Amino acid sequence: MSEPAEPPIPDGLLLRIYRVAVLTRAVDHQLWLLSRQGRAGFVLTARGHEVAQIASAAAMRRGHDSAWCYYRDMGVGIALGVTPYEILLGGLARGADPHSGARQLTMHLSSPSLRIGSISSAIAAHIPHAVGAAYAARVRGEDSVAMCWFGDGAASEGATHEAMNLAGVHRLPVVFLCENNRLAISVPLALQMPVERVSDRASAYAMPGESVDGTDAEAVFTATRAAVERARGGGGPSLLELRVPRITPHSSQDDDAYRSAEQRAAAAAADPLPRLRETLIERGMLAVDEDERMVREAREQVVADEDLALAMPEPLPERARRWLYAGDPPHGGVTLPARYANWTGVFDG
Amino acid sequence: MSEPAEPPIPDGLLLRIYRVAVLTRAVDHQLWLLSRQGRAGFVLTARGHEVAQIASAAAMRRGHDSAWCYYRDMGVGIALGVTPYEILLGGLARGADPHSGARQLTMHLSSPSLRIGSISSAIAAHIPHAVGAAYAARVRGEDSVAMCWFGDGAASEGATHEAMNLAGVHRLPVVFLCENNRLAISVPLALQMPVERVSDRASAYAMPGESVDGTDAEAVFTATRAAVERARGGGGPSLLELRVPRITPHSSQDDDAYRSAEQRAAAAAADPLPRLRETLIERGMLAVDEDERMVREAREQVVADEDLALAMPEPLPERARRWLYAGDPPHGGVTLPARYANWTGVFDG
Amino acid sequence: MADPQAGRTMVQVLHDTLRAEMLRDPAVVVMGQDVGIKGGVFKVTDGLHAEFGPMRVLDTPISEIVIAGAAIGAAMMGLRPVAEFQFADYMHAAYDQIVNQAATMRWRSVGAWSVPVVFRAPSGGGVHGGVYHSQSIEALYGHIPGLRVVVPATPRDAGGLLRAAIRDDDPVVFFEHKALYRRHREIVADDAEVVPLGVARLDREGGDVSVITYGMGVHLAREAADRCAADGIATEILDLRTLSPFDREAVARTVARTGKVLLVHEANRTMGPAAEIAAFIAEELFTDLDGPILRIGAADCHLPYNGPEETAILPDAARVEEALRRLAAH
Amino acid sequence: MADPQAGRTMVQVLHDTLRAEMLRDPAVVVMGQDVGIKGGVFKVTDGLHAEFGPMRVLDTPISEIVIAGAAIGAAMMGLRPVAEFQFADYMHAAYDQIVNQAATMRWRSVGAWSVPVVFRAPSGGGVHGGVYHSQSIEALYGHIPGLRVVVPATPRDAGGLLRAAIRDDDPVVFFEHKALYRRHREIVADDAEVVPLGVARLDREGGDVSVITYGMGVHLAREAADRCAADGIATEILDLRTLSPFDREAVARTVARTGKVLLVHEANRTMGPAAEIAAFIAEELFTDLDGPILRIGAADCHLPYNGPEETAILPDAARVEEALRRLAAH
Ligand SMILES: Cc1ncc(C[n+]2csc(CCOP(=O)(O)OP(=O)(O)O)c2C)c(N)n1
Ligand SMILES: Cc1ncc(C[n+]2csc(CCOP(=O)(O)OP(=O)(O)O)c2C)c(N)n1
Ligand SMILES: [Mg+2]
Ligand SMILES: [Mg+2]
Repeated sequence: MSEPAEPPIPDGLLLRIYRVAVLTRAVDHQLWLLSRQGRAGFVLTARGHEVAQIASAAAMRRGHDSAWCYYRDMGVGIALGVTPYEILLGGLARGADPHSGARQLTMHLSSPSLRIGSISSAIAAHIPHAVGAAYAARVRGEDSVAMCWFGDGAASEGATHEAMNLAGVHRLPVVFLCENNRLAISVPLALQMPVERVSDRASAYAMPGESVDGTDAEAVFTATRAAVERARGGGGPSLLELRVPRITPHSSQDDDAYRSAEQRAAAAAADPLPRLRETLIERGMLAVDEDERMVREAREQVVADEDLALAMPEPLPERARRWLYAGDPPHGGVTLPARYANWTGVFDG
Repeated sequence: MSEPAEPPIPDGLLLRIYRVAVLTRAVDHQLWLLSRQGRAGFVLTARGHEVAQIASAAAMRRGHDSAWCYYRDMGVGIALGVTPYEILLGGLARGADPHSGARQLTMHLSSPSLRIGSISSAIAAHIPHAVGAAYAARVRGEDSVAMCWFGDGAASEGATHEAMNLAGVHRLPVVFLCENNRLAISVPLALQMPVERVSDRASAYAMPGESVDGTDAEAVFTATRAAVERARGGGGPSLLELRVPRITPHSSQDDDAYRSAEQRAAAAAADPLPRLRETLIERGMLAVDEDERMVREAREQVVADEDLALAMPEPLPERARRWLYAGDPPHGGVTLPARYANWTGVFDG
Repeated sequence: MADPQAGRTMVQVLHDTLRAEMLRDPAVVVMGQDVGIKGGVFKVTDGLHAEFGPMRVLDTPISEIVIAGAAIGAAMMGLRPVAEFQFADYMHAAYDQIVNQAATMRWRSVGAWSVPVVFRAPSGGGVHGGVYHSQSIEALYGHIPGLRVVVPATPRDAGGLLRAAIRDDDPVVFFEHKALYRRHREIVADDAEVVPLGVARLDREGGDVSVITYGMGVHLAREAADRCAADGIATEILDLRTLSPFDREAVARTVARTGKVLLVHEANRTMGPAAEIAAFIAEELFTDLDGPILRIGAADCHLPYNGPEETAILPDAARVEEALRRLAAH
Repeated sequence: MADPQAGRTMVQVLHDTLRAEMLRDPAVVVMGQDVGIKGGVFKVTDGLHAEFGPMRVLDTPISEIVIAGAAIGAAMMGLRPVAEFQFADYMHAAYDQIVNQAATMRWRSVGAWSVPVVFRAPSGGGVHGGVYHSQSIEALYGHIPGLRVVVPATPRDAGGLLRAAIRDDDPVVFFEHKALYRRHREIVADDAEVVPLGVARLDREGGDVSVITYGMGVHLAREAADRCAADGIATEILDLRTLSPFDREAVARTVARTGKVLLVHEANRTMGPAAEIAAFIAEELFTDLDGPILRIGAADCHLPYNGPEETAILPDAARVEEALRRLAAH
């Protein structure tokens, strides 16, 4: 599916992907701790999916292409410029959370300015929205692409079929990205679908399908870039399967008892972060001490963000019914710590 | 997909298919007239689909395999043993209609004894039912196959995807039969799906898919028999596309103005009845005068049934809420005219 | 489309309103089954496909989920989609999108995202449409915060309310009674009138009994009120027009005036919209009441194709009249 | 599963009932997401997969339409499926199957087909579950003829009602409040008790004010009633248990006794189930009334993850108490 003369990966991109992945991992880790401490509620993690998320998001035009994500997509959010501080505001149920005012569970991002659609916990419900966004781009004559991430579990929903079909009929500019970790909570892939690869479904919608190792940042970026540019150029939708491990239990409330110790170990062993680090070190793009500093700083940054977030007030009860309908005064938004002034995620500042 | 040593088509089957098709056509014609006269309501026709319907139903074990049909499937119903009299009772809104007591629109069959599921006007809603029936057969250890007919329009529904996927996962004994007339009311196939053949979707569910000329009785029967026997033998589901013309407008209330005169003429020219008649005559299985008599008798039979039906009373208003819940006295059922005493449709008496 | 002097039917006014809004605002698009080439099974979108092209008037596959869902996503990206369901009975497949997505979007994003979609559907029975072409399902949306639910009774209101719905920044569920599509003609003088959502219309003044109703119920009430007038019973008819949020002040005014209330709708009686109005009155206007609050709705049953059973289930003017007389005598 | 002397939680009783029914009748099957290997996210089906095998305890894909739809088809072919939705909030996707198919099947086939399916789902808020793990959606099914809607308040009723639902020949929508799953223990002596559908339970007798409620509301009412008792206010609590059809006689009896009615539920107030009960009383029991009919429900809003807003929206015992005192003083 790749173009004959494929452009090279932009300079420094792999390192930026890694940096965002390290930061994502740090937030993820902190939220998990907070939920274990009972200070954050139900927590879902990105662990194992981050590199696939960030490397695919890196193929977007930030703020121009739209992002339709699911609850596991912290990597997509941070790659696009969401800050750990905002995510912690949400997880800690602070009113200033600009994504949902802590109305939604942790990690349910939403940002019109970054063109991130509001994440819904309802599996696959956002896939039609992505197609609608692509349709709107067509009607408005914009060259924006709708990027749509979802899990393997979402592939079995009727909504997914209807959405992919409509995108196929009108060759709408959508890229469907399935983060296939072969589990829907406890249900293994073989009980979810009779095909081996979600990308095997692409031909049913007359779109190109490709299965990519989702722990390989370069492969993910390259495949996604090709799909994005095809969509932008009028070539229609694509379906990419990103094969990833789910390293944690499904959520902070799941015991993972349905997986054998070997299965869990295999998932942990497929962690994309060490892999990317090694590549970078091998290629001389990252020094070991630089890496250690990066990891340490990410942790410190997240802890600092947590402290700031904890100091913020909870939502006022009087606010509960605000924004049911148009006309209410706007949510105050968030005042970001100064260090995020130029934060543009995985993108060149 | 056909077996290496395929058994021959049973003796006399083609003639039986033709006989049922002629009868179906006569009922269809009569209902259309009745709706034009304002004596029947909204009428949907089978015209052009009959041979595909009857030839595929002929591959079933009658009363053992279950049938999940849609509103156009008069041919399936009559093939299984539904009588024109019953259909006219429904169309003429007579209370004795055993299928729905004239609660449903014309042609919404239902018969537990023939294992015909109650037809719903809601497109594709019955497809999950067929899969559930196949699942029940698995649980109960029965070797019954669920047969599921639907239009090309139904292929775009989420329900269809979920149902086919579940059937694929568990290799359930279902045969999916899409009567593809390339129109969903006015919406042409190209605006419904980006693939050329509905059977192209089969691989998404890891089942065999085949596209068959739905005006060729032998081809339909042979392909369906293979799929039914595969399902019965534990080989899992299949998806057959039966390519058929829609000879009439969508319904008695449709003007068909969205089709060109040429398109309508092409559909009429693809009528499967003359084709089957010619085959039978060519092969010496039918004489011209025999055919004329068959057509005439079918018409007479239907007119006689109409007279009988017209003499039956309308439902009593007091009955309106009966059978909302279990516990009501049973519907009286229907007393069939004597000529239907041994009527078994397309099956050998 | 029609001689304006002779008045226009509800279908014509809906058509003309859609067209005018599409001309006025390029963000307005129409999507649904058969809305394009065919112009809709009831002809509400007749000619729009030719005028505005196949993208702004999108013929969709039979895919209710993505009709609703794509409308939502498109609305978030700046369009104002009018999504048509061919029959209200088929909206159920899109229920998750409307209730879990459209209705929650603004609230769950603390005001950041808007979903200005109109979900239109022909509803209502009495046309021998059977189980799947007859339903009155407005209660299923009236219970959901974040939605508005509109049911016009007259051609003029249909136009004015649709115009308001399209311009509204929140999702609106808009039911059109198919038996009213062509039944009445009305001269709609002001072709730019916006009938505000949430405001009832006093259809008729009268001091004895109040009928609070909407949609087809307005016409049953008019007929019944005419018959009662002969015997000196003065009926007030309040047409709610918007069911959610409904006009509490207007309800309070009419209850204060008459103290006797009859609620009428074609939706099923149990847990229907009238239950809410009755409960509101019994809770907040109790001291104004001079008698029981009567309700008339369909007899908690699906609607059949055959006439005798359908007539038995649906409310009619005779039943409304009987209840009016009963209340008046109270 | 637990020490019977210590009593069992609602989850345990539900589990034990399912298991007993599966042992008793090979036609009973369970299907849903994670019901098998994992035993359900709330552990209601714990161990059943190992005991009855992967076909009778079917782990499904995330496909709500076919969970409902296959259950319907299987029921028509002789099974008695118990279809689990992981959260009530996700049932909306299956709305068409439940409302257009299950609810109409017997009626539209003049009694020929039965759909003995139980559609089970955990519902209710107060657990910081956010928009999609908190909904109380029973009204959306109570409006639909052909369905029964059940909401147990106690472990014992959960078992007895589930047993009745499984054996019932019609589709039953069965909501279990997730915050009640493990909150109370109850000694359920009779492990074969069938609590008949449609029959309310007098939870507490009292002559001053009636609280008519169900599910979580019963517990709010008990707490409020206890507090009021100190001041000599005798509260009667009627637990409806089945919302559709609800027990009109039991409602009439308690209204006749006290003349003062407070309706409580966690579902949204507007067009919620309480509206129906209030309307029924205002229409048919008007002369028994000694005051306005008060209603308490959620404040017509989606439920948030954060505590302060969630608490503000949900009904609580304090609000019930306040309303009880107001009515008693009337
Ligand atoms: C419509 C719907 N049904 C059920 C659920 C409950 N649920 C939450 S996450 C989940 C599994 C999702 O699996 P997948 O899509 O593969 O994503 P993953 O968590 O593996 O990344 C389920 C069933 C839901 N959120 N939405
Ligand atoms: C869920 C649903 N949506 C819409 C309709 C309205 N409708 C009735 S028939 C039809 C077209 C069906 O086309 P197809 O499935 O191809 O069958 P055909 O009539 O061509 O045989 C539509 C859209 C419906 N009945 N059900
Ligand atoms: Mg997964
Ligand atoms: Mg078709």
